[in-house]
Amino acid sequence: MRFLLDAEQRDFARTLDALLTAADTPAAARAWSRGDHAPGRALWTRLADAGVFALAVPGSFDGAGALPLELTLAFEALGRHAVPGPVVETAATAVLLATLAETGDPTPAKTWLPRLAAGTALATLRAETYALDADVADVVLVVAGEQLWRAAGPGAAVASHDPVRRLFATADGGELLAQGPQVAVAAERAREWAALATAAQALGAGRALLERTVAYVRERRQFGVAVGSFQAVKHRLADVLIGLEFARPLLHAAALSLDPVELAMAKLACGEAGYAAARAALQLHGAIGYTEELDLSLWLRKARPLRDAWGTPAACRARVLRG
Amino acid sequence: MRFLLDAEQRDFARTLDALLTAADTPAAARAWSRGDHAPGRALWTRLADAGVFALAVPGSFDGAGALPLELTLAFEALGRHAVPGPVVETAATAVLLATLAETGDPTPAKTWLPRLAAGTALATLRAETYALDADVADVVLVVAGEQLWRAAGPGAAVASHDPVRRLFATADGGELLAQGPQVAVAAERAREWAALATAAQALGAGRALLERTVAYVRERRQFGVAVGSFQAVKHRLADVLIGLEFARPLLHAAALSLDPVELAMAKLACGEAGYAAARAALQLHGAIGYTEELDLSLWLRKARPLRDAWGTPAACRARVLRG
Amino acid sequence: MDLTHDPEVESFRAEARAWLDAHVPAEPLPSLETRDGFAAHRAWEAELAAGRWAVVSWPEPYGGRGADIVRWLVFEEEYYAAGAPGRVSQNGINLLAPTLFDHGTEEQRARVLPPMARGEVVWAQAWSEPESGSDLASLRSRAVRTDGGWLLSGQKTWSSRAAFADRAFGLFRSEPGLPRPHAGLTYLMFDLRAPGVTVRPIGRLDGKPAFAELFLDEVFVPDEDVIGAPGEGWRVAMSTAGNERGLTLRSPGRFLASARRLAALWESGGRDPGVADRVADALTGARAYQLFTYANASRFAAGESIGAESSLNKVFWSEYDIALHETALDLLGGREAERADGPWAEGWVFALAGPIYAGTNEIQRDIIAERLLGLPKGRR
Amino acid sequence: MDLTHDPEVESFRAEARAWLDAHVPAEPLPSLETRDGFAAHRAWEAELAAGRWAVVSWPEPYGGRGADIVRWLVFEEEYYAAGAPGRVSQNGINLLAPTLFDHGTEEQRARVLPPMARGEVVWAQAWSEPESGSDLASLRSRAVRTDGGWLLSGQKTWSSRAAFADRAFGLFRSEPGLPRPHAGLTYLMFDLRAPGVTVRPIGRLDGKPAFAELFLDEVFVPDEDVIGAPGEGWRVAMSTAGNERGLTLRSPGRFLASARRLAALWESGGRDPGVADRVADALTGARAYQLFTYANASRFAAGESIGAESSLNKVFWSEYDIALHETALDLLGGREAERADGPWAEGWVFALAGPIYAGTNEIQRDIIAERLLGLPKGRR
Repeated sequence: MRFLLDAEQRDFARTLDALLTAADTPAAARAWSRGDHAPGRALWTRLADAGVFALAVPGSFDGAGALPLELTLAFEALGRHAVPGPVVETAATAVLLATLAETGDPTPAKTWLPRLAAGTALATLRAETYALDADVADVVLVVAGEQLWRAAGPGAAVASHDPVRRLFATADGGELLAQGPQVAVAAERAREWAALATAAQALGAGRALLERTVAYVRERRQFGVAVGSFQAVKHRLADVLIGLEFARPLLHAAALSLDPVELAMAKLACGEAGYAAARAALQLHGAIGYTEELDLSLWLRKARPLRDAWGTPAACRARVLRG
Repeated sequence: MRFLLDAEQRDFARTLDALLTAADTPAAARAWSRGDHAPGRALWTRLADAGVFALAVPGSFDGAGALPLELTLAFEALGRHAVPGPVVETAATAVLLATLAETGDPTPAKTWLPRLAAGTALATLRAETYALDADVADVVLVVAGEQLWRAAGPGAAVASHDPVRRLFATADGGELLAQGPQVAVAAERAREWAALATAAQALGAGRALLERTVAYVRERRQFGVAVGSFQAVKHRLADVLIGLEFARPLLHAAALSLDPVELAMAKLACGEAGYAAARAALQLHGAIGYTEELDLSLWLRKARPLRDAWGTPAACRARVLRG
Repeated sequence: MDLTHDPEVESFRAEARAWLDAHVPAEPLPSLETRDGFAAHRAWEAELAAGRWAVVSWPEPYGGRGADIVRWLVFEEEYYAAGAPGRVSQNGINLLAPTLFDHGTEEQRARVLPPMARGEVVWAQAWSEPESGSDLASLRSRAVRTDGGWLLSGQKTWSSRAAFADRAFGLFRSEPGLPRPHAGLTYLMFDLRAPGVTVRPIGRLDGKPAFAELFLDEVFVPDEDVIGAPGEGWRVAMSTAGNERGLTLRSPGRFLASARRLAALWESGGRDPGVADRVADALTGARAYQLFTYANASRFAAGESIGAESSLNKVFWSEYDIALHETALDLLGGREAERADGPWAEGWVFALAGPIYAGTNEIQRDIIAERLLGLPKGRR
Repeated sequence: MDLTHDPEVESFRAEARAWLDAHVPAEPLPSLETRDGFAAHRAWEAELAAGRWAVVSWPEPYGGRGADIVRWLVFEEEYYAAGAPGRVSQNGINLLAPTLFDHGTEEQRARVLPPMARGEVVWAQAWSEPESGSDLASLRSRAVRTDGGWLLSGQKTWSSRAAFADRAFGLFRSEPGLPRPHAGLTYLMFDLRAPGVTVRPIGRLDGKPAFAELFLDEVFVPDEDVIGAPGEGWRVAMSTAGNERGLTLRSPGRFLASARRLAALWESGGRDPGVADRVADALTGARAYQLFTYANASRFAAGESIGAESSLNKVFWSEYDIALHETALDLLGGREAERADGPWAEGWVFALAGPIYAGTNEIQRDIIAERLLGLPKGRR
């Protein structure tokens, strides 16, 4: 038992964090929300070069083999830096197609997995109501019961609280890629990986919100003192840290086991901790936090969607109780 | 619309409060928990002289007529001063017998109501699992469906978190006083008055806990300053005050309407506010609050039983939602 | 003690309800924080004024009905129960008008109030400055004496509605360098289209320009637009702020209506038992807030003044409003809850600002602890 | 990264489980905070020691098994899963023993530890004083030099277990008047039955004498019962307090077992959907706390020291424990929940003390904000 990241994993996380810190991700996110995907695409390529999208792809399809723990490290960094685009859905699509290849037709996997791993293709997946960024994705998959479709088009756009997250009501139909019970099985596995990756993003977003708020309250002065010297401010931020620090081990354990109950616990804890961080960040920034002016808004608007996407707290709690 | 106490009501509350402040009620409560009922009985007589127990008794039975608003004022004072004994149950018994007298046999009312109003008799009532202070009460009633019994004996004693509240598992049977649908109707009305009186007690207990904690944190010094100057302490006590101040209007409205939904709202809000006050009082007193040494413990131990007795928060919320 | 309204109040209620039933737009107006929506809401103010329902609490000569607080509360209950539009003129009606009634001149009231009531002139507030949020007294914007008036210079921010409004009011430092920061401030009204005024809209979290930054460069304001005595601005602003405003900032009618809508959403979704407690708490909280407000209104009508108690009010409604909207989003469920165009979306974003503005809840809790509980001042 | 235990650890677990299955009393012992219960728990400590399960983390010569933190955590998981009795010797084992290992002499270890492990000598802690709760450094009790030892005088309070315990340990001011309050304190062990010691039991909220006041009047303590150098007491006490203790103060095994019992109670009561969320949160929180502890144990085993992180630990478990027991009481329902003799009653009363002792949660949050987040010190 050694419940600690090894040196290689720590290096991977550090490298990715440095890459993203240097890459002005907030500008890419803002551009993405305006429909300008070029900076986001460029970022995507660099993440692929760093190996991010190979983490959900088996070696037989030019991937690194399924490495869920490394995936959580990568997606915590993506969340911390507010990287735009269907990152979760691309990983989930890779899992879906790889699983189908094990049990049946490997053609879609052969077609797409190498490109997803290489970052030359973006994928999105409509397993619930909406598909994220369906207008940008190179392949849009729709799971309908035991049928897997490649959608004909993105479908109607729907506004999200987070303009960087662009939702589309993609319709069933298009090209039928597979059908039968193995589709439901593969979709379930894809959902589990999506939950894991979204939990990691939520945790990363929570960290970014905490770090930026700590920096702000140390600088911001009212009544002649730093706002961060008020005990009510200190205690609220202490609670944010507690939420994040007790969520992370659940995330890592879920990555190690991929057990559905542990995945539900991780998604629940990371999602709630991220949203609690957003509530505190908004309150402690005051009016300026309530605007688009600060980059902070990129994470504030993301926190609640990440809490709910790929497993609402209610759904996660129900899963925990089913045992 | 004048949602304010009138001068007479304010005087009544003030007088009662002065009477109880002078009467060393904590000593009477401690004696009561040791099984020495003499000081409590004496207090009971003085409360009866002040008119407290006549407030649930019709004029036709030597009462003041049913005055629910005055009753809430009186019971808030009883709660604030931790008056021991089956005060709620005595009022509820009066309502039960008076209601039966309207619809059927007036004999039990004739026998007991004048004595209850005069404070010469204590009554208790087992409508749920246990009867409070059944060994002291002069009459112990048991409601079992459509049957009303005068119990043969108190039954087995059961320890309560609040040693001043002495529970007894009174058995069905004894002398059958009434049966038929009117018993269920009368019992329901008695439950409503019990909920109202218990809510008032909880609110009064919450006030006492807040007042004593404010006084303590103003005196107690750590790190060279008054504990009450720490913002975390201030904000926690501010939240206690908010809870109490928004519960009181619900209590008064419920007394005016006796509407079941409003009674449920009042019991819910007063019970939760009283318990929140106890949690804060304990935390902010620190270790000394965790002991029997301070009179504070009289209220700390009472707050949760009052929250749950005659309508748990869950039961109250369900009633609110039934509309 | 009595919660039943007098017959006159009930007939007032009936009259309001009848008029609202006949006039409230069937379709919700476009968002108040957009140019089209602003215009639509301005037109609605004119329609309200035509029915003499725009400013019920004002005296009749100014277009009101001389309604007391109870009538005002009753009108608000009917207004929100009817699902009527938000009030684009609320800054003027709730913040500026009470100040004019207390401290303005007859000439100012005659000139300013009627067009305000008709929505012809929509007012924005200009209190905050970049360095003066909670610490309002540290204002830096200047008012410099000049022939027949004052020249305003400096920067204001969080000026709600200013993106589309006509005029604004606020405090300016007319006597710099006095020992107490509260001294030497003057309360002025100015035109947002006057020379020297630059309005920079600021996007809210949901991207809508709900407020703006104001850059003022020697903006001339005639003496007639000073309220109260120069240098007395703080007293002028605060005397109104504390009192009735604490009651009128958020009327219980809003939350009663929201709680009913929440309960309906819960019913229509099959009464999810996992959310039942929060729905029950929303119904209970709305009723508690209504009764708390009626109790304060009665005290107010009885001549008592409401001071720090309004801080209890502020903390309660602002945190209640967020909890209610979060419950609604949870009821809508994950993906529907993410829709920014959903029925509860704008209400949630709006609610998130509650604990921040009109005195942060941290400041309000300090006030409660120090002024209502008597805990030591100073250290925070 | 790896959560699976080595085979040796699993066989250690199996051995512990087998022994506990064979020895844990079928009926719960009477409450630890009563005279009979204390005696029964003392006998249980002897039984544990006979099986060499009393002090698994100690070196073998002292009756332990030299178990590392992971084995200790595994033992605790099995211990509480088996429903074994509370540990009457925990003050000595968790607070005094680590100090003796770090700062004691070989003679002291040989003399003090074995009887502690066998429950023959039960230790009480004597840290707090009436005026020194959170502000521990302001201690006033004195240790005055005398022939061959020290004379202790003053008053200690909140001495848990002291009502029935044999000996106590604490800090005393041996060099009064030094500028820094932390300086001039000495760490001493003393006999609760020595001449000059008066023990006044203090009733806990539920009336049980869970702790006591100690009045000391020139109580003689020989030099051999001083731990570390005279005057160095603060450093001696704190060096152990911060570190491993943060992990061992409340073992995850307790909460895993409690959460399972809570879930069983919920199941047996028909899975009330209104409480489901809180049960799910209890299960999730217990697992989170276990994993958080394993992560810190791994860091500790890797040679890192755990400082202010233990404040995260303290706040989490203490508030978790209260929430868990409140949920249980709500599941029992109103009148059953009021029973002080109910299955969850004593656990609830015990949990209520969590946020108060071992550093109040207010202090812990200050530490988290200042030392882990780097927020400004001082003002509170």
